[in-house]
Amino acid sequence: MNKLALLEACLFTAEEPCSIKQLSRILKTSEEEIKWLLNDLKELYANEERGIKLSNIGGYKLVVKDEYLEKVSRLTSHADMSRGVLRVLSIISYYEPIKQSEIVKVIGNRTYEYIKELERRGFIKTEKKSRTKIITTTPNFEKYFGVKKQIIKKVIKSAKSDDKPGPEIHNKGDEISRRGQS
Amino acid sequence: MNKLALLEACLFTAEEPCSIKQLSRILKTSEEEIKWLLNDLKELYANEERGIKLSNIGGYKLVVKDEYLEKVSRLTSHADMSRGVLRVLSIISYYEPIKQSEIVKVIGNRTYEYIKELERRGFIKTEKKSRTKIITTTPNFEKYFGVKKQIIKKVIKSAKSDDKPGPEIHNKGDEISRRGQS
Amino acid sequence: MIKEQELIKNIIISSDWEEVITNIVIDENMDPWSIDIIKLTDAFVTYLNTLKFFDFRIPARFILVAAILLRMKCDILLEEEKERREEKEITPLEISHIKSLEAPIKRVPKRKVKITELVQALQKAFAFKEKKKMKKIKLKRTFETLIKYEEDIEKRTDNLMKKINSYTDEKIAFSTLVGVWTRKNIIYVFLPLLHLLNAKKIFYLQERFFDEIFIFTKNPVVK
Repeated sequence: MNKLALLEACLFTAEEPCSIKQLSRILKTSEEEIKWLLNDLKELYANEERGIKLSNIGGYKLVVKDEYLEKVSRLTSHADMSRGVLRVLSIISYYEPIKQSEIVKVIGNRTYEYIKELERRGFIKTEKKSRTKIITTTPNFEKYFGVKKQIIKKVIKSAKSDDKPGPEIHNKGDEISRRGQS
Repeated sequence: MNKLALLEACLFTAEEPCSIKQLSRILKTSEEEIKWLLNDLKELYANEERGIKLSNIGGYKLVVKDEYLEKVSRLTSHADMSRGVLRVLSIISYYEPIKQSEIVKVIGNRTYEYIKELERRGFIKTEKKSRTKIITTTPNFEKYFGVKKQIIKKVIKSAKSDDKPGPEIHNKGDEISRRGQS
Repeated sequence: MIKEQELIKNIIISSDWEEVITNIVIDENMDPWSIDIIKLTDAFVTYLNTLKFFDFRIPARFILVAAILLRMKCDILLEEEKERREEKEITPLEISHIKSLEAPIKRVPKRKVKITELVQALQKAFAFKEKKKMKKIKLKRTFETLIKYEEDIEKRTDNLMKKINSYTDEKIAFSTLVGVWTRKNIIYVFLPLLHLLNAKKIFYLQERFFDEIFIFTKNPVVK
């Protein structure tokens, strides 16, 4: 039984990002050692011959390196976020800081659950102000999409100058999804 | 863009085992080179510090090394076989060779699709005989569980003898159904 | 009413209106904004009617407290109204031009099946077969019992009619016929009763659902 190997097996299998606490329980070792092992693993993946890397957004997990994402996307049918959640996140990233009530006005009551999910996953933070919440994105948001906030906003804005009619909000193949090729 | 890295990203992401053909299309390289790269990857994982390995059962994919399986299995809710498929496979492994019609009697009409999946994944082979199919397991079945067929059968039998004598799967006592028990 | 009476007691013993409000919140665990002032006043009038001696200080304090509670209620209603108006005033965001972000792909980690799970699956398959067999047996038994019941229904109908005729009253309560009120007894009387009713040998009357059913040997409506 090799600890580093077991750690890799954990991160390979986990559906949700793992916390250091959780990993220390499974490996039966101190949190301190887990941190060391995670570092070793990170270095192991740094090699350019490796296609995966260690991600640390809301916990640790293994993910495909950005540059290979686009090429492997057809091998899985699952998206990481529902369309509703993505739509709300897009609106937030475009208008932030934005009031929750403003989003409810355009998206409807499901907004509340979408915002709860985005907050749970650490992409946004909310601040109570009188009766509504003011919402902004967090650094995790940039980290997750692998691009700077400003670029994301530009992408959305440039879509505006194209002056395309609205309904294709969810069309595939917008610029952000192509980041893998850059 | 590193080919070995891309190959790893593919095998990491793929929901189903990948064929060499499929990999050569994604990597835009010859099948010959894919074989070389797969070999490189296999060697890379041979290191005892690695928790995953290259599996080749009905195609290539990355899986957790057997010795870590037990410790990490609770981290995901998805097994790579549905309950129905597993149930049919368990019946086949206990009674083989067994007629398809006999399994249908116990499991019902979904048996046909389960058997199709098991065949596609290379765990069983079927042989047409008059109106039904005679089913047996393949070497891939042993490979998947990492133990010899005889041992699997022994385990199943010892578990069976714990409770009452198995309610016979077959109402009619033809020879095929009894051979597995001898 | 109990809540209001407690409140009045509170108003009488408190030294000033702040103490009344504090007591409402702390002792009674009530929301001062949600007190029904009309109910409170009614309770107060009832209280005044029970008094033999009239102390003017008490109504004065009551009026003050009621007025304060009313004021608090007005404030919150006004605030809510203002917020609702504000919400209406929100100009809807222009979102038609915002393209949705595309989610990074998600890999669904799957694990291999363990050999113990293969064994468990087989045990379940056996259990499943057993269950199927048991179901068949159960079903068969149920049918047999039902048929047995059917056989003596005529006999039971005759017996019940004899019993009804033996009463001299012109109306007989269903519960009297049942005797000891058990599920089995009820059904034992109710089923033949339906047969008699169907044959128009008896009539029945039930004022309200779930009330007593009365059985008549002659049509009570015609009478």
